[in-house]
Amino acid sequence: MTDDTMEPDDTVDDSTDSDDRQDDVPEHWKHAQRLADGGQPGGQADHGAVFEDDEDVELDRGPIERWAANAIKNPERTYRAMFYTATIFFLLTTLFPFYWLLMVALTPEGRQQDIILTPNGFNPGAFIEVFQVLPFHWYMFNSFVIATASTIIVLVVGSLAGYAFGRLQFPGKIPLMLLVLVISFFPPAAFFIPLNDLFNTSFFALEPITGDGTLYNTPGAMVLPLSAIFMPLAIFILTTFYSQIPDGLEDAARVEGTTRLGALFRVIIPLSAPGVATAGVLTFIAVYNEFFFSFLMTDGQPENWAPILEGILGYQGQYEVMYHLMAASSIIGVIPVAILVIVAQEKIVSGLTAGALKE
Amino acid sequence: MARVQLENITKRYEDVTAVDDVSLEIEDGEFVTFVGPSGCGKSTTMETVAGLTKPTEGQVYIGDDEVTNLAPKDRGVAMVFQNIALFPHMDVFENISFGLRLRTYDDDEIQRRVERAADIVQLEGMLDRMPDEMSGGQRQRVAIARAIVRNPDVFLMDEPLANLDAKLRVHMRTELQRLHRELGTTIIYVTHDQAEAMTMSDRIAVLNKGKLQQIAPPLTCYNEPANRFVAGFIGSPSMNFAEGELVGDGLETKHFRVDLDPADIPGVGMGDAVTLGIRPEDVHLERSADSIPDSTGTISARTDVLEPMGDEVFVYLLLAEGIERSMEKDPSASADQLLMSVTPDTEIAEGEDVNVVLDRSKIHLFETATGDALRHGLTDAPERDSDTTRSEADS
Amino acid sequence: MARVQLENITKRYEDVTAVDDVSLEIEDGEFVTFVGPSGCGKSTTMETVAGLTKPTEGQVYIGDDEVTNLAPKDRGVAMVFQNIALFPHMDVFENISFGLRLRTYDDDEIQRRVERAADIVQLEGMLDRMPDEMSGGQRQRVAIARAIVRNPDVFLMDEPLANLDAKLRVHMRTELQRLHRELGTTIIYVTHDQAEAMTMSDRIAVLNKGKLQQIAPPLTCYNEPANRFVAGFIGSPSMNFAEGELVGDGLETKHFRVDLDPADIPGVGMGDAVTLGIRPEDVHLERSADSIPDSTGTISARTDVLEPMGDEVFVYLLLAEGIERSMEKDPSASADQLLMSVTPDTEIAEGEDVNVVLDRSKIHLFETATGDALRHGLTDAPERDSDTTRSEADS
Amino acid sequence: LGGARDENTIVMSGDTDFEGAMDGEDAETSIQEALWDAGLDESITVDVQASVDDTDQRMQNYQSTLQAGRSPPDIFMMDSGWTLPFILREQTTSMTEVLPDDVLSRVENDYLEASLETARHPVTGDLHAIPLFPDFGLMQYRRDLVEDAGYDTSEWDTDPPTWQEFAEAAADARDEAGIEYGFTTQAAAYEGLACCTFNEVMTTWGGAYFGGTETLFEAGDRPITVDSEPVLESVRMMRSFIFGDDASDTLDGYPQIAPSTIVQWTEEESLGPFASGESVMHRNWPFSIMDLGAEDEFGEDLGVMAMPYAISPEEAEFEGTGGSANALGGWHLTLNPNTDRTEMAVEVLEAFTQEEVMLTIFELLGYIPPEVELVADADPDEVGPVARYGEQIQQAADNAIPRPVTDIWPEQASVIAQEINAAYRGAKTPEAALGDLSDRLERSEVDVEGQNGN
Amino acid sequence: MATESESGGTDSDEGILIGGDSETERGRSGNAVINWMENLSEAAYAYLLLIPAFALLALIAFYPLVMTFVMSLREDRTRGLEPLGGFVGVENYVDILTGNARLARQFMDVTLSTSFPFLEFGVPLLQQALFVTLGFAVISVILETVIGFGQAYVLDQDFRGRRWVRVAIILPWAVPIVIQGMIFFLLFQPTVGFGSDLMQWLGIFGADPLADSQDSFIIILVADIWKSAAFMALLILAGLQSVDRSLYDVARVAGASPWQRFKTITLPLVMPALLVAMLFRTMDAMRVYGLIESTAGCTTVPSLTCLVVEAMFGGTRIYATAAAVAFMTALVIGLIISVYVFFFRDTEGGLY
Ligand SMILES: Nc1ncnc2c1ncn2[C@@H]1O[C@H](COP(=O)(O)OP(=O)(O)OP(=O)(O)O)[C@@H](O)[C@H]1O
Ligand SMILES: Nc1ncnc2c1ncn2[C@@H]1O[C@H](COP(=O)(O)OP(=O)(O)OP(=O)(O)O)[C@@H](O)[C@H]1O
Ligand SMILES: [Mg+2]
Ligand SMILES: [Mg+2]
Repeated sequence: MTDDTMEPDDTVDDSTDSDDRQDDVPEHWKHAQRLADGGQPGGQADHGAVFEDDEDVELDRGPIERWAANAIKNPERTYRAMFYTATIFFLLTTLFPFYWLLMVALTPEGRQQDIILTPNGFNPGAFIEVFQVLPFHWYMFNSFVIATASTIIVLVVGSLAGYAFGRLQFPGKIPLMLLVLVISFFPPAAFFIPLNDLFNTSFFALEPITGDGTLYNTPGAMVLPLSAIFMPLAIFILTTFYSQIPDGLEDAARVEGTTRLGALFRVIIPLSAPGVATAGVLTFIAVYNEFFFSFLMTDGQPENWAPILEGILGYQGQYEVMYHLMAASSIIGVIPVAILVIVAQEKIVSGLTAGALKE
Repeated sequence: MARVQLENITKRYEDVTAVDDVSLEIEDGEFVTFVGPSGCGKSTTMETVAGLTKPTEGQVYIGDDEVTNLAPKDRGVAMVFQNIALFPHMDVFENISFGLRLRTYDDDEIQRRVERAADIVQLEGMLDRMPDEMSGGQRQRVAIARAIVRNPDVFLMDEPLANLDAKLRVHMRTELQRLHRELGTTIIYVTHDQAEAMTMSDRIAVLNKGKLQQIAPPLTCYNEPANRFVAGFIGSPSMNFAEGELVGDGLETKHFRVDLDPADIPGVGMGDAVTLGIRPEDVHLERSADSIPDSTGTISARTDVLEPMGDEVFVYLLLAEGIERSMEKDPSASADQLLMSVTPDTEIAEGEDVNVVLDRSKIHLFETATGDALRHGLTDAPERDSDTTRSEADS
Repeated sequence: MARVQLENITKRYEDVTAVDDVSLEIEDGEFVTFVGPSGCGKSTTMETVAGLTKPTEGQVYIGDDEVTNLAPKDRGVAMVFQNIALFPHMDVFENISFGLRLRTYDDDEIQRRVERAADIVQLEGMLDRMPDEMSGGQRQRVAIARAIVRNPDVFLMDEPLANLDAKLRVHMRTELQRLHRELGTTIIYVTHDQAEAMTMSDRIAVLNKGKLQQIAPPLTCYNEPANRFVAGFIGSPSMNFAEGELVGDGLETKHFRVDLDPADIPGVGMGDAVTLGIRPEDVHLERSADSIPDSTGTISARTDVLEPMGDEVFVYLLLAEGIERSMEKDPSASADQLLMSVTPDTEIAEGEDVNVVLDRSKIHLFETATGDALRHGLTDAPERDSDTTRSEADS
Repeated sequence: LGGARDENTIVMSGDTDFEGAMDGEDAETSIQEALWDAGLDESITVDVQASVDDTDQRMQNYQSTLQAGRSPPDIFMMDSGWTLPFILREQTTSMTEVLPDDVLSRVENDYLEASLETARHPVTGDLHAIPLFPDFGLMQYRRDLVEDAGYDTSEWDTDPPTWQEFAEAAADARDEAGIEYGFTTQAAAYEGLACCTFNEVMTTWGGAYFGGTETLFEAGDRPITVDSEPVLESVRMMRSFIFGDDASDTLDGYPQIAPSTIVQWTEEESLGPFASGESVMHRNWPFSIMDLGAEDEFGEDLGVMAMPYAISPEEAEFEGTGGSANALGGWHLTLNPNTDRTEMAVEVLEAFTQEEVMLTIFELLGYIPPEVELVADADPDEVGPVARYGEQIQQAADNAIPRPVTDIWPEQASVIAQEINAAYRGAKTPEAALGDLSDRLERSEVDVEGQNGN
Repeated sequence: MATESESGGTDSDEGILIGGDSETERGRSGNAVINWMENLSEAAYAYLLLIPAFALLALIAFYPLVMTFVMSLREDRTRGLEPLGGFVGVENYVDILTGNARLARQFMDVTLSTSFPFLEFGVPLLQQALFVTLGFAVISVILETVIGFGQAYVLDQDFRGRRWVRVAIILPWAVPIVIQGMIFFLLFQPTVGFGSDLMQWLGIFGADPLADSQDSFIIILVADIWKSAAFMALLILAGLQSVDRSLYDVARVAGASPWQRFKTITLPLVMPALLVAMLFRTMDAMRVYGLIESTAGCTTVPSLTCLVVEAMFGGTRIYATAAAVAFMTALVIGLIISVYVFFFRDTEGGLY
């Protein structure tokens, strides 16, 4: 990273100023240590050191006051301290449930009692058992395919719409946007009955593809409704980000010889990388984990494209729940998404180092 | 390779008319520079040619085709944008080759062309930098390279050299002229730099408030400005103006009078308000005015500020005593001020009382009310609409 | 109201050294202009002063305090950015008043100041426009207004006038000077415009490749450049250079020789390579050279291109017969070319054989190997390190 | 993408265990094999497809399948608790019409009557489902701990104690053993509370939702008796179990034995403490016997009995109540009316009515045969610990109390669960809760009155 | 591709400086479809781009909604093959609003009275779906926005290891709802997790949080915030990333403190993304269901979607009521969205 692409006073690995800081921090430390020892300067030499120290006026202050005084004098350090505190807080709060989930997974079956910070027993076998009890990898694969397909559809179709909404002026724009938004007003169940009928109706045209001509038990039965349901979010996200790209860049692309669509795909989308990646990740994850349609649009068989949810729920018996397997399977199930996030994050976060939107 | 014609182009934004009924024709292979005050509509006019802005009214022709509604990509134009508009997500090579990669050039060809273009703009060795790792001038050079790497019919360049230092600017100027000559491309150019406008253009189009004021070869604009606006705008420092009134045998301004025969000046008569214009270099110290064949009577003044520029010195003259020393260096702004330019070895000091004369052959007269030019030079009969081309105009 | 001092400032990016060990001191209230080729580190140096870039090495002082690690907001600086960087979500008024609104000014005061600033940059009536509704020059003026509306100790201006037309530029120049005088603010200025640099600055700092070449009053840089780089960089069109060798009683270049006593020139001896520099306006036609007290011997040449600029004409002279007509207009680039500047009324034509002389008092000598200046003017004893200030320098 | 299925395959929708047992570990002991042995055409294979085992989710799944008129599956495995709504919605095939008479009469005569009742069309009386297995709520306990506390449990196998005795034993055994709980059961606000755990307690107190057992399966015109005294008493008893008899709305003499968290427990959570030895008594379904009765768990120390009671049948105000009562659960097989393989599917169903098949299922999965008598005949070695408790199971079967399942039972069940749970927790007084419940049940009954005979 | 233009005459043997070819780019290039698209007016082009999205939405969303709406106007039939009876107009809606629907928990249970405060609640607010849902939406969205902003701000910084911190913060969003529910269900299951003990020790919770509406409400809030703050963070982060960094330079030189930079630059420039995030979070929160179902259950914390799902899949087939509740839910959400539109109508780039 280069220095001028970040804000030095908010960042932490700016080597130059941290070096400077190290020069004066130890002085304060000496103070603090002396005070901790009872505040008695221990000997002549030390005494001299105190007087040499131009901050000796602070000797009679408490550590907090001193910290506050330092904070005022050196706000960067305060920001940094706040930054670290916040980061650690967020890390703890987001990761703790995962840690706990791991503990649940490691606890042998039937002993899920009083799990606090350590598992009750240790049974890493759950992570293997997951695959023995059910073909969990198959469910994962199905979900992956469905999520990928939906994400592609949503991003492509949503990009076109987002471009129109975000960058073009036309009559009826606001009503049409609201119409898109209206979809998200309804609980998914509101779509279900007509769609269930529709997807179980046999269409002649589909016969060569799906065998019996219905979409049930095919990825289509999930990809279509899920694309439609997550489309409004994607359209709004993309609209927002596309509208922020300066006209000049699109103009430049068009003069260089792209078509209007070409400018969208070559300039606007890459420049909106954070937004597009975010829309993609949000859609992917949402579809990957979607509950309602995934559950009702297949018969739950992995060979019939049942998604990961069916897999996880498969560890839930009528009266007994294999919590350790559910926990293990969800940890495993989260991994692809985590990988996706890692891959996409460079785009999400730093696709464009210095802020994309300069002209 | 293409003539560009604008027919009654008007572009209105909500409450601003950016371009107001502009018609002009640019010949195939011609180099035309748009100049005018900031906000006068130069960029907007260019965008109309590029197809980025649809004119509210009027038609655009490139070559023999009407292109008013044609997409920019099909107009065969390349453009350097005033705001530079590099693609921030591409490195220099990708930025420059963007237009080529959209077409089916093979990689070697692209490589070759990009390298050549980078060479012209002196960006060798920076091809893998990202735009945000470059200085302002370097970015601007990338933008120029991006335009010249293609082979368009028409180049549109909106202040392409604004961020470059004088030396590089001269170099780029030469390169652009060479390109122009070799490719025969029509070039429309916007600049604020008088030297650029004067040296590069076949013709200069002067715009003001969205309206075309004059389109003519540079020296014509300089020597025979169509109106007071052009006279004041072209030339730096700008022309001195003195408003006056036609009297029996001359023009009477606040501080001096010039003899002339009102009958020589068509369209106005006795008592009409007429403005006199004289460029700083045509104001001479009386003591060194022997080389001027025909000069006006003496005007006495006191020197105010001296502004040495290296190769010349600007002398601000105060025409009336007792007025406060005005610091406004825009001579057209004050009737009591006269700007004179002298060579650096002239002996003159601040606060000195001097006598100056004007070179009659270089006096311009404008109708005060409309600003239209009435006459250029009081010596011979006026020779308006001269079509002298650049290389001959100095004879 | 604050002195600015840079001490051994170095700024390295991954593989580029943008600023290389620059030390300089700018007095309280001084107006210093940074000039140099594109990419030489001007903006980076400014950013170091502003606190936007932490120098890799070195210290920055403003007033009496070391501010190297101080946040920009605490340095009391205002800056006009080269890339303009207006806030897109604020209208002109909000953009200009941004810095004021951060502090506790009352609304009337803000209103008053903004109006004053808008007035200075001639943006009255545009206060409610959004940045994307403005032309390039208008945006730049907003950026200037945003800086001048505050009352900082130090102004940093990175090419603030690049997008303005000549006339407005002159106006802004005056306004900035007035501000400078009235507020006594220290100003650091970057420009590519020689006229700006010459007229506005107390001193000019010439940078090249991140290194400070010379910091001196404008005319000192012009008349007594510290080295060949400065000599070639300052002045437009730039100085002619001719490489030669010291012989017994003179300097012998490829096409002519100049008499001199090598003993007059400290540090070099017989047979050393020395470069002669002469500005275009110091090359004269022999026939009109009577006014020059001390000129060199006649040099015969043929005129190549004539470039009329309005108030002067550039004449490109070819010094040797038979060489191909070079179109390179950068006279320092070719040893066979000499650029001369004459007044427009000089009678000269393209392709004419002429005899020219050089003004000996204006000849500069540089050590070819290092580029360091050896002597300025061959007439009197060299008067180096002259400290003549601007207003007296032209005597 | 989905391909056409094999011509001779009958697809059954079932649970995961059933799916595993259908093909078996080795061919000898699979249900498939048993079906063939029982006379099913060898060319017909049965494919069990399990997706989720949670009963509510399975119901949703079947509902959308049947709503869309889809097949396969050809045969559904339906919870006896919600088969009836499907029957009323004509989403099942009448067994009376498709089964051969001999099979039909065998079923009608030999199967547990309480189970059959939940498989009949309430209006026509036709059989619309074949019970696969019944399930009974059973009281399981640590015989060792209770004995240690000085109680004689030998009687309990055949003659369950009263609630008071039970509670005292639980409390004493708990204190004696120094463990956490005396009794764990399910009292979360879910279907299981309405259908089963509360239903049991209420019935053993002589209470009823709808005035006795006659009117269980016909909504509309029937008395609502949830706010009657026996019902109130049963709620108070449960509150005593939770809070001790010093708290308000409790019964004197009934000690605190159950943790208050039972109000958020279902089967899984309540089983945990018992399985880990932290509870003396535990109410659950027979499935838990399989695990807990194993030698490496509690083995012979696991006692099982029918529900304790408070009031004898004779004293009970409502017909069919009082005495020990065990909630009836279990699953049925129904035939998808949309299938185009009715004949083959009927053959499969027929095979399921054969005793060998029932026994095989019992052996493999511990599912109690719908002809409960067979439990006694089973070989304990093959069947495992459940067989030890044949007597108690038989007794439970005799006292089985089905839930009043009708087309509106699901909505009534959640209302019941809510109000009872609220009363247990003390969020409402028992009177208020049961009064509200009575009102709300009334309203729902009225809603369907018009639809009768539809 | 480019067509040969009329030769310009000047591209003669002098050699073309840059290109080797004399082809020019002017004139229509590309195929007919592209040219047709290029020359559409802006509005026509916009409509063209909207066709795919609206085609998909029409088939998969609008068509079902119309069908469902028609459903809501008919009578419920719990018996027989046909799930719906005759048209009853708005009767189902009236039942819902008057607390007479055949639902375990009511949409709302409010009657007007003559005495102050003129409203009487039949059952506690937390047992009325409308208020539970509104309360949930308002509290969760506010907290998620604040926390999400905090997270995004952290993620926007440049520090060593930020890649992993990013993944960590985003990860909760990747957890399936059932698992999210399971985690918090188990955490607050007194025998398994320590959540209840902790909260009781803090004096926040009663004895059996998962059976208590208020405690469960808090659990669900916490669970939702844990997961969905990441959603906000992700979107806000994208917004932050799109801000031109040089604007911060300007602000810093102009003397803005970090807080002022945030207020005057970050916030307004991120506002469009933030609004989208809040808008969709609000709508999502208003439709909360899965989380409730997998922790405390719809009985304890009834939400609007709980009612829809229970009516549709609860076993008793009351599709018309389900449809009516769905439309009422949509109506409520629509009203809230209008509040957004109203308050943020002036925000640039917001709702346009
Ligand atoms: N972020 C960066 N990463 C790498 N190199 C950089 C970066 N920023 C600037 N540079 C390089 O540092 C050098 C000095 O840049 P600077 O912007 O100071 O030049 P400048 O003198 O302002 O030039 P100009 O007149 O063109 O604006 C240039 O060569 C530039 O390419
Ligand atoms: N989108 C817009 N909305 C409203 N007014 C606009 C818009 N774009 C430009 N204008 C106005 O139109 C006028 C002409 O703008 P244009 O950019 O053509 O000026 P210009 O001649 O290029 O000026 P400059 O030399 O400053 O770049 C200006 O007054 C400008 O404010
Ligand atoms: Mg412009
Ligand atoms: Mg710069």
